Amino acid sequence: PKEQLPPEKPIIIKCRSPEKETFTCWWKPASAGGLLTKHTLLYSKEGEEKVYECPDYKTAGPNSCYFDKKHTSFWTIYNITVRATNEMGSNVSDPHYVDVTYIVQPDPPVNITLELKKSIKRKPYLVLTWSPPPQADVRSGWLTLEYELRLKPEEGEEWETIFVGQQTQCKMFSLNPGKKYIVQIHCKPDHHGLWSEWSPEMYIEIPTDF
Amino acid sequence: PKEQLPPEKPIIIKCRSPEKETFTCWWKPASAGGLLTKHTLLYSKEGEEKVYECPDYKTAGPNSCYFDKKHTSFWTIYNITVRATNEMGSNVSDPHYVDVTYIVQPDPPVNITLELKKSIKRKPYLVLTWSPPPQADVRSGWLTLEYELRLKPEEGEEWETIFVGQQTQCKMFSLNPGKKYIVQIHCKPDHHGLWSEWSPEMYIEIPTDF
Amino acid sequence: PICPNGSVNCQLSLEELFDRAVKLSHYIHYLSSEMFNEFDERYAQGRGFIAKAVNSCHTASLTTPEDKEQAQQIHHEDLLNLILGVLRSWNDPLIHLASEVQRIKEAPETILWKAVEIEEQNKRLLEGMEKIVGRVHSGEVENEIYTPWDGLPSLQLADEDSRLFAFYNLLHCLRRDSHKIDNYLKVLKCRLIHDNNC
Repeated sequence: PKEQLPPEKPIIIKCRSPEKETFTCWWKPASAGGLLTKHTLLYSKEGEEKVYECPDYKTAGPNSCYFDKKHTSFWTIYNITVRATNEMGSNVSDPHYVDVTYIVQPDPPVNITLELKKSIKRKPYLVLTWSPPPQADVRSGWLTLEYELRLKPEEGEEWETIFVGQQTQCKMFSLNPGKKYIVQIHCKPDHHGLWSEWSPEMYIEIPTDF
Repeated sequence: PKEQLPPEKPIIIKCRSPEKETFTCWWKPASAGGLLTKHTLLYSKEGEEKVYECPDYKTAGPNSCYFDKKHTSFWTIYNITVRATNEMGSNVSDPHYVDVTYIVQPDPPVNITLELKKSIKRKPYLVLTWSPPPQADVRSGWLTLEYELRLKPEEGEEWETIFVGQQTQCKMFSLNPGKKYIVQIHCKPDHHGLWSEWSPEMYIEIPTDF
Repeated sequence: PICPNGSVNCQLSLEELFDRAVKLSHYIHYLSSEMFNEFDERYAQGRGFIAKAVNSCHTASLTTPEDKEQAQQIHHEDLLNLILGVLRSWNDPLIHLASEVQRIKEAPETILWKAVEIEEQNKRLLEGMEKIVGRVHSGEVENEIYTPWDGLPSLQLADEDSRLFAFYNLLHCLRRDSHKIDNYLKVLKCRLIHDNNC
């Protein structure tokens, strides 16, 4: 029969917070040689000896731990480990240090709209507007977002990225009339944190008389 | 001869603080039917019965009262009235309730400079920088200022305003090459107070190869 | 990366703690100010509440700095303790405000949501301030400064005018005290972290 071994070392993949109020960690289960293996997430907070167990293994799906508001503090660094145990023994992951402020990854911006602006004195130009992701928008002032958009001709290879800071609109002058473009936007908390996923691709066609 | 009457009711026009350390109130003198009329500003402070007289009628010019640092308290409601007196009698203005926290109107920002930044990876962009008004002590943290800039093409009508928060610089990307723009900046205390006047108009020309 | 050399003195710096405290105090005051303005516009116009709301905050007995000089001269440990005292003194009233405000006739959702959000964030800021004081305090933590609040009955008065004034006064005091906390934290941050060169 196959040799029965204690589980290998589990790996903590990442931890993310969508709105600086809660956060979730995911791990890659340890391969366990066919034996039933149980995973336990344990954590301690900086300057404290006490060790706590994951408050909620369910909400965020398999191999995950969800920390709700009550269990989320952004005044401390979490030292997180995952232990895999089967009948032959157990193995603990490397510690994963988490500072909630640094793992904020908002959802993408929404309500992207495009408007062609014609004005007497000036060349016509395009104005792209969008809204912050709903969860972040509710906390305006608490979560300040920055935006970056990218566009490229439909059949083009190279994206052109434009950083627009905290504005939720962007004027575009130098686009080729009659051409089709793909536009996407993503956002990030102003100081620390990670870029959201890109918004779904949006197709825009520049009128020939542009 | 013209009928001699007691003065009408004087009116307190406004009170302002330029740097959240002192403040000044101005009043519209009561019309006094040609008789010599004396104005007296009286005030009491929240939590005190005592009534005080204006500490300085001179520094801020006619029909004004200047409260220096020693006479200026924050988070305290001043109850201010102005009494007009002539030989026929006197009249008192309506009470003017003031908390100096909410009447801070700074001077405009200064030292506005513009720099064209070329970078390998990104499109060239413009960086506008400025300094807080000299009178405002932002270094100690007692006063925190927020800035907003506006710009428009030289012959354009419509200003575009950009709120930049507490930063004293702004990166501008989507500008029209070869175009001349007018830029102005103003500032306001964070949370409460009034926007300063706009800084003098500054002209910038975007290089054609921008 | 966070904690490059493992858990050896792996903790948030005082600067990081102050950055977060200031961002939070700024947000709490922004909400308190918005809530006061919304209530004032909707329920207090023409009732002359401002004249009555004089010297009636339950935290008035805490002697807090009233100008720049006082704020700069006070020792940072005393100012931190004062901030803690004001925050603690608001724990109780904020719990009741969040529940009582639901009973105001046609209270708009925006006021209701802010009352709950402020209560939560105030607790969070208190947690952070206790951490900062723990870091900064040299000696024994002094006796806890705290002023009790006995305003619940006035929020439940039958007479509408009196009840609305009680809410007005509480929101006026919350706006004032949250602004003090935000201002003092910005002064302390500039003093302790940036050597008065913000």
